[in-house]
Amino acid sequence: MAEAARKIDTAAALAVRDLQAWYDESHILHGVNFDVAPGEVVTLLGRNGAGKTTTLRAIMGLIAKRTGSVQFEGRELINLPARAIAKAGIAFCPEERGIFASLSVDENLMLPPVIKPGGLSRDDVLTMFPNLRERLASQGTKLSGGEQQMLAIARILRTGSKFLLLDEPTEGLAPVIVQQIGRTLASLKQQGFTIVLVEQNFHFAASVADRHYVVEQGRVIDMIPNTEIQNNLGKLHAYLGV
Amino acid sequence: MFELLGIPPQALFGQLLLGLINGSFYALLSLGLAVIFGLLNIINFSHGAQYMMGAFVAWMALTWLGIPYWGALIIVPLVVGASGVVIERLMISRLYHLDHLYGLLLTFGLALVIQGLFRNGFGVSGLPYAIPAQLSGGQNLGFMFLPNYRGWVVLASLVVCFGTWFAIERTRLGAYLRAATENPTLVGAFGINVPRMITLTYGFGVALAAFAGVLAAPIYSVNPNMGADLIIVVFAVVVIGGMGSILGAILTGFGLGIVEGLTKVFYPEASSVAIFVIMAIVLLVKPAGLFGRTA
Amino acid sequence: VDVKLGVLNDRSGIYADLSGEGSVVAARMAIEDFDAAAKGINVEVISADHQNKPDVASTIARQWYDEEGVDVIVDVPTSSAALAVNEITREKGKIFLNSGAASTDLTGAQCAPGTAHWTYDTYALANGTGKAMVDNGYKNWYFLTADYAFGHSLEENTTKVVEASGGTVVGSVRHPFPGTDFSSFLLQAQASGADVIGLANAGGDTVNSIKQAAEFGITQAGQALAGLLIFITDVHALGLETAQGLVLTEAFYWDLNDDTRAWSERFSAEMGGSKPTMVHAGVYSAVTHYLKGVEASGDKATEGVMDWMKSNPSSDPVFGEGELRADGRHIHDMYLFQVKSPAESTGDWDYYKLLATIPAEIAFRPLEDGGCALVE
Amino acid sequence: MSSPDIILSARKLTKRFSGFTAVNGVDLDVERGTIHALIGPNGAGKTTCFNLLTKFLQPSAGNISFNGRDITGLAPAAIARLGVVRSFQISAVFPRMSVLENVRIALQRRRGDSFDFWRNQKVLNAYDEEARERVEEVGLTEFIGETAGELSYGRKRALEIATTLALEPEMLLLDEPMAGMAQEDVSRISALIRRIAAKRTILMVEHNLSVVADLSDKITVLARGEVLAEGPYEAVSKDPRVIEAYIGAGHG
Amino acid sequence: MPIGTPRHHIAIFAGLLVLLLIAPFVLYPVFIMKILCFALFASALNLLLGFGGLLSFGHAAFFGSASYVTAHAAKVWGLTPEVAILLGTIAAAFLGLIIGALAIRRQGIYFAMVTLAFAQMVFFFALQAPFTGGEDGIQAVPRGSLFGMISLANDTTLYFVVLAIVFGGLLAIYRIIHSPFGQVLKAIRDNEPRSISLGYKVNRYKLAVFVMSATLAGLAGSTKALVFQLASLTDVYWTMSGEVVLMTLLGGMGTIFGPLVGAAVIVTMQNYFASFGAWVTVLQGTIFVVSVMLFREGIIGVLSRWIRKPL
Ligand SMILES: Nc1ncnc2c1ncn2[C@@H]1O[C@H](COP(=O)(O)OP(=O)(O)OP(=O)(O)O)[C@@H](O)[C@H]1O
Ligand SMILES: Nc1ncnc2c1ncn2[C@@H]1O[C@H](COP(=O)(O)OP(=O)(O)OP(=O)(O)O)[C@@H](O)[C@H]1O
Ligand SMILES: [Mg+2]
Ligand SMILES: [Mg+2]
Repeated sequence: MAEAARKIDTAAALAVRDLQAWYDESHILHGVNFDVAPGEVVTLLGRNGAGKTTTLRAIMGLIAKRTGSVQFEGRELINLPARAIAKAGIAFCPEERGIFASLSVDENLMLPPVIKPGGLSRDDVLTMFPNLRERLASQGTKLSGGEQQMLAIARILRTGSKFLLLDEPTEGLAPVIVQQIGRTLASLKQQGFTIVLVEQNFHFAASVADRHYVVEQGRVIDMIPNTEIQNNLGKLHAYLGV
Repeated sequence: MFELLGIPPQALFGQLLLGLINGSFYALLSLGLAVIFGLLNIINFSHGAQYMMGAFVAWMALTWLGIPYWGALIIVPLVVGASGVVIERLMISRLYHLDHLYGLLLTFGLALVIQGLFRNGFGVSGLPYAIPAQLSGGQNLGFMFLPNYRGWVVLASLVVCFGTWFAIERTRLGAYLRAATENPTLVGAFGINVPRMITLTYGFGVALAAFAGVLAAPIYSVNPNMGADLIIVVFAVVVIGGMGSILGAILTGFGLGIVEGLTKVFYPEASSVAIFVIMAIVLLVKPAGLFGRTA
Repeated sequence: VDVKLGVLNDRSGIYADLSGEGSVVAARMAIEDFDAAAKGINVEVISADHQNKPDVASTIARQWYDEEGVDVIVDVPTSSAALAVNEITREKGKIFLNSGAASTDLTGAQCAPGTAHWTYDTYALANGTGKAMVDNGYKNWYFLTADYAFGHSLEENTTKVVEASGGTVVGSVRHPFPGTDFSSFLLQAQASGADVIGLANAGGDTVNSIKQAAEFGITQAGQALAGLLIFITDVHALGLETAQGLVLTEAFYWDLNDDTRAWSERFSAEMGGSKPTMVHAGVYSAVTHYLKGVEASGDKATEGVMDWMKSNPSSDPVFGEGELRADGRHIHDMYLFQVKSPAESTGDWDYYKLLATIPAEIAFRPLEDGGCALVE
Repeated sequence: MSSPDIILSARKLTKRFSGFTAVNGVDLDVERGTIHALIGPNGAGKTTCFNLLTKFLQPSAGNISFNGRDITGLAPAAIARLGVVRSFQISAVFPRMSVLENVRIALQRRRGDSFDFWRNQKVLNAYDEEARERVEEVGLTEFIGETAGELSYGRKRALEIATTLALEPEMLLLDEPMAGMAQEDVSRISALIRRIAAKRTILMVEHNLSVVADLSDKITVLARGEVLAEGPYEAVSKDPRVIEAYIGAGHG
Repeated sequence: MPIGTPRHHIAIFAGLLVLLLIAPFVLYPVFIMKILCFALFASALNLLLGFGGLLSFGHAAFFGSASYVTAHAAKVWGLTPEVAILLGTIAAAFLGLIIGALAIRRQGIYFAMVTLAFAQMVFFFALQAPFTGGEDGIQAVPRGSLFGMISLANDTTLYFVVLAIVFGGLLAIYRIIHSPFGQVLKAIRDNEPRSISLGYKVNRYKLAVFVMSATLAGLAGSTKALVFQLASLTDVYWTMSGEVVLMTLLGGMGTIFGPLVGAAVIVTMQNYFASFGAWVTVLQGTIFVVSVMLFREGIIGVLSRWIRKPL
């Protein structure tokens, strides 16, 4: 019993094997492989159209046609519907933010149901993003672009899910806020959250992540630990043009 | 005694009250339509047919099973609502990713089928359904004779409307529903069983139509065309109120009942166009309807 | 002789019960009873739904005459559809035996050589009910009128009759067509203090008006209701509780005499228990007379058959003796009925008591008043 | 000293949404032939300013002039015709048209309004050559026949810029042109913007400070709907208020 | 890839023309004329719906009012058929201009509802106005003689006139769709704010296409009035608006030939089911349901996907 528990403990929080995905006829992911250890922050880096978003969506069960294996805490997710994956404890913040126009800011914030205890409270979240507090009653999509991004992140922190998939969370945010999100991610990491981050802002990525996976044409082609980033700048330049 | 435009005030009172009673039906029907239309983005053309089914099932329950009016008021919405659930599961659920028009086309077809079947089964002259004994008779209000049953219709409709409004606007369920209208995939990714929720909502909207049908059975002719005549007007009510606005549908339903009642007195020929004139004006002045949220 | 007969009527709308399949059955019964086959007349019957739309009716009629070789079209309720078929029939030189429609235009301004209008019309209804009611002391009238040409003409016809018989019309209100709720109009009618509320509407509108009049206690308060176009199927739908006391005019009632009872018995057997309406009876009567005409003239040429039909009296078990006038109007006795109370009724479909018989000569519009060009 | 040549200017520009003032008495002068950046924290009112300048929103108060002409009363399409063209913060392409068609629809604007419904659309082939060039400029040649809706996010942005440029506007308003763009594209689009700025005036909103530093001649910092600071990057970026409200301590 | 008229479109139009030239000698001409009129009507709606992205739920107003005007002109004023048709079409265009100017200010489903509202008003006008003959309609409209010379009483003669009108209308629609104007429409349907920001006066385009669609719907209605010698309330009733939307959807909206097929299927269905009595509506409804479930893109839409070519 104890041994089994330890085995799961040591296993990756998320193990993605040979993940393939299609939009209608077009084959986008051609076998993505990567692992995320519990409590780790990893990024997916890559050019536009490399398939980063698609990878997150496929993990989350949002792409109808997908094959391969996605193991989350030892459990296979590949054939589950999105809602079951959410209930398993993965929270997703989409690239296009997905703020609901027919809901107020507050309703947007309170929308995702709490999956597990231990999430942030409404007050915690509002302290983290003071902009939102002033605008709680307005219609969700009346927020500025950056405010919408904050709201999108804020609402999934409430759910108690400890595993976050964030698709370009700093896009369109002012530098102060980006820094604040950086601190938030660091503190989440401290609290034991595991995070997969898709980022274009390489500096930001380097400041928060433990490891970086490089995605190209629907495959993971390299992994660079954050500690070795200085030694690999040449490679990164070739991959990303940084 | 003073008169208003040639109508004694007491008669006017009576007419206002009648308008309110008719408004109850508009409100109930447009509420069901607004729930389905506003929350699920389905233009439910079979709403009228489902209202008609409500009346017919009540008749069948009474005639074949001996279930009285009061039982029917509970059972019929459940039965017809269940048929709605089946329709949603088997057919409508496959159309969500398409343009709204397809939902309209499907429900239009369903309405034809349902009406046709009832016509074949029961003819078109209509069937009698008596007012329940407890509610027969009426009150002499001085300015008019108010049948007890009509009073009950207003009451029942107010209660149901308010309950629905509360459930949708003031609870989380409502927020889920509204969010699911916009982006069901994302709501699903939050761990909510969107398909089931949508199915039940459709069933509920249909049950509201059926409830209105049971209420209508004793006073309007129970016949297969009873819904078809009403559906366009009810659409107009929903549009004037603002699509997706529950409160809008309710208030506009009652309000237009009254306005229509007044036109019936002052310019009866125009009473059925009045709603459309109002609709055109409202839409030109307030595009999202009286209570609608602007997108 | 091969004759093709097309029954064109409403099979899915508001007139489906009073015409519909029953008219096909009635036509078949007429052919059977006439023993057409034995007399060398092969009759084929086809039928279609005109959905109460003139354009559908005219399309089908055209196609029947042009393509299907139909010789005679029967029934056609709904005045607008009937007028459309009337025009096509005139153009194609065929025969049209109308039973279901009410418009007096068929034998008036629009009369056509091949058209016979068999059962009733707005004049006969207005005349029967209007005159009889006034004679019985119901002098002050208020009309609840469906706001379209048919309702207007019904109101107008009845007004003439009422005034000619010494009554007065104290007011009228026009309701949208079709309507659902009539309570507002009924209260206006009540407030007028009239003796009679004349229902110048049809079908579901009439049924709803009567139902709601009962609900609002209009009849209990002493006003009478007069249905100007109401069929036994409507009474059946209303139930006697609601419809009792209503006065109306019809050309036929199944329980009039032994002949009608026997014929209706056979009809019911084929129609799952429903009794025939006057429209069904009219189809039977018209087809019977038509077949006699074909037999007599030895072929189906329109002119010959129509001549024979117009110059020989008709006789059958449903309408008894009758006559087809030069303008195409078939005249026969009409009857004024009152709907029984539930206590008076002894069984299913026992709905009417006879108040008066209106003799054929005075039941219909005089020949010279119609303005039909065929009348010289 | 000759007074600077102002192409677009706004005076006391104000926008109130029910009970909330998003833009409050903003004065803005954009000098011809420069790249002018509008920066500020999220919700400062930058996009709202853009919407006001292009009349996608009706100002509550204030006026706008372009080339010395008051344009406060004009409709959005009319402003675009004058040569002031904007891009959108949330990417705006014609999703069911191909990349080429997207660009061509902008080029077609030069024919004036195309109400010529009787003419064969073949006349539009005349624009293909130029459309290709525009697509090439933003590096989308590979995707030229693809349906725009299926492009990845970053490529949609690139396409949008190509479309905007195709109008050859006198002045461009770019709302976060680099948002969501991969690093290599950022450099390419920066270069592109610099190139086109030679002949035009650009007003742009951008959160990528290195881009702003690199490109802009002048910066206006908005905060809470008001102008907080104005000047060249070096000056603005040292302003303590700007650092506090926008840049943050951790940067640089 | 330069744009031009695809070969297969030319081939289909040519094939269609040949078929239609032979058709009256094989099939009942009046029946084909009905299909032709509705094909034009549905194509006119499709121009607005499929290519302008605007769902009008009140197109019966144009179809019907044109048909009344033509019927009245031919019967009461005794005008020749071409003048009567012209007048009807102009009336529809004019009505389209008025309704369109008000309706295009609103979008999506609201647009649909405004058009429905105006159409209901036209309907009530038709029900009440003295010249329309109420629910009897205008009957026995003379077909007259074309230019006062060629009598149209003969179905076959009339057929070729109708064919010319309808085919001309269809070609006009084809050209509108494939014109520079059509390209702008496509862009507006795809992303309206973006079109505005490119400097297009979106509302003028919408109004223009609305009026064109109304005009062509009117042309269909006028022609129909002559063919059936009848203008009736059915033509202006909302179910007519619904029916034509159904035709378009069933055939495939946004396709070129879909509305033709949709019209043919539905008109044929109505014709053949007329003898099924009370089961007509059930059958019709079932067919709609089945086709929505199985051919969502419409008959031609599915076909076009199979052969991977726009149809
Ligand atoms: N809905 C869709 N249908 C078809 N193809 C799509 C769709 N969405 C994305 N694609 C294609 O899938 C590929 C991967 O897209 P994806 O969005 O995953 O890229 P990404 O790495 O997230 O890029 P970006 O940095 O631009 O967001 C791209 O080539 C894109 O064109
Ligand atoms: N239509 C509207 N109704 C109400 N409030 C609005 C509306 N549009 C914008 N706002 C509010 O006005 C403020 C300014 O918004 P704006 O979009 O201009 O910000 P921004 O500076 O572009 O921010 P970001 O950098 O995040 O895009 C925000 O607080 C926003 O919530
Ligand atoms: Mg992405
Ligand atoms: Mg912004």
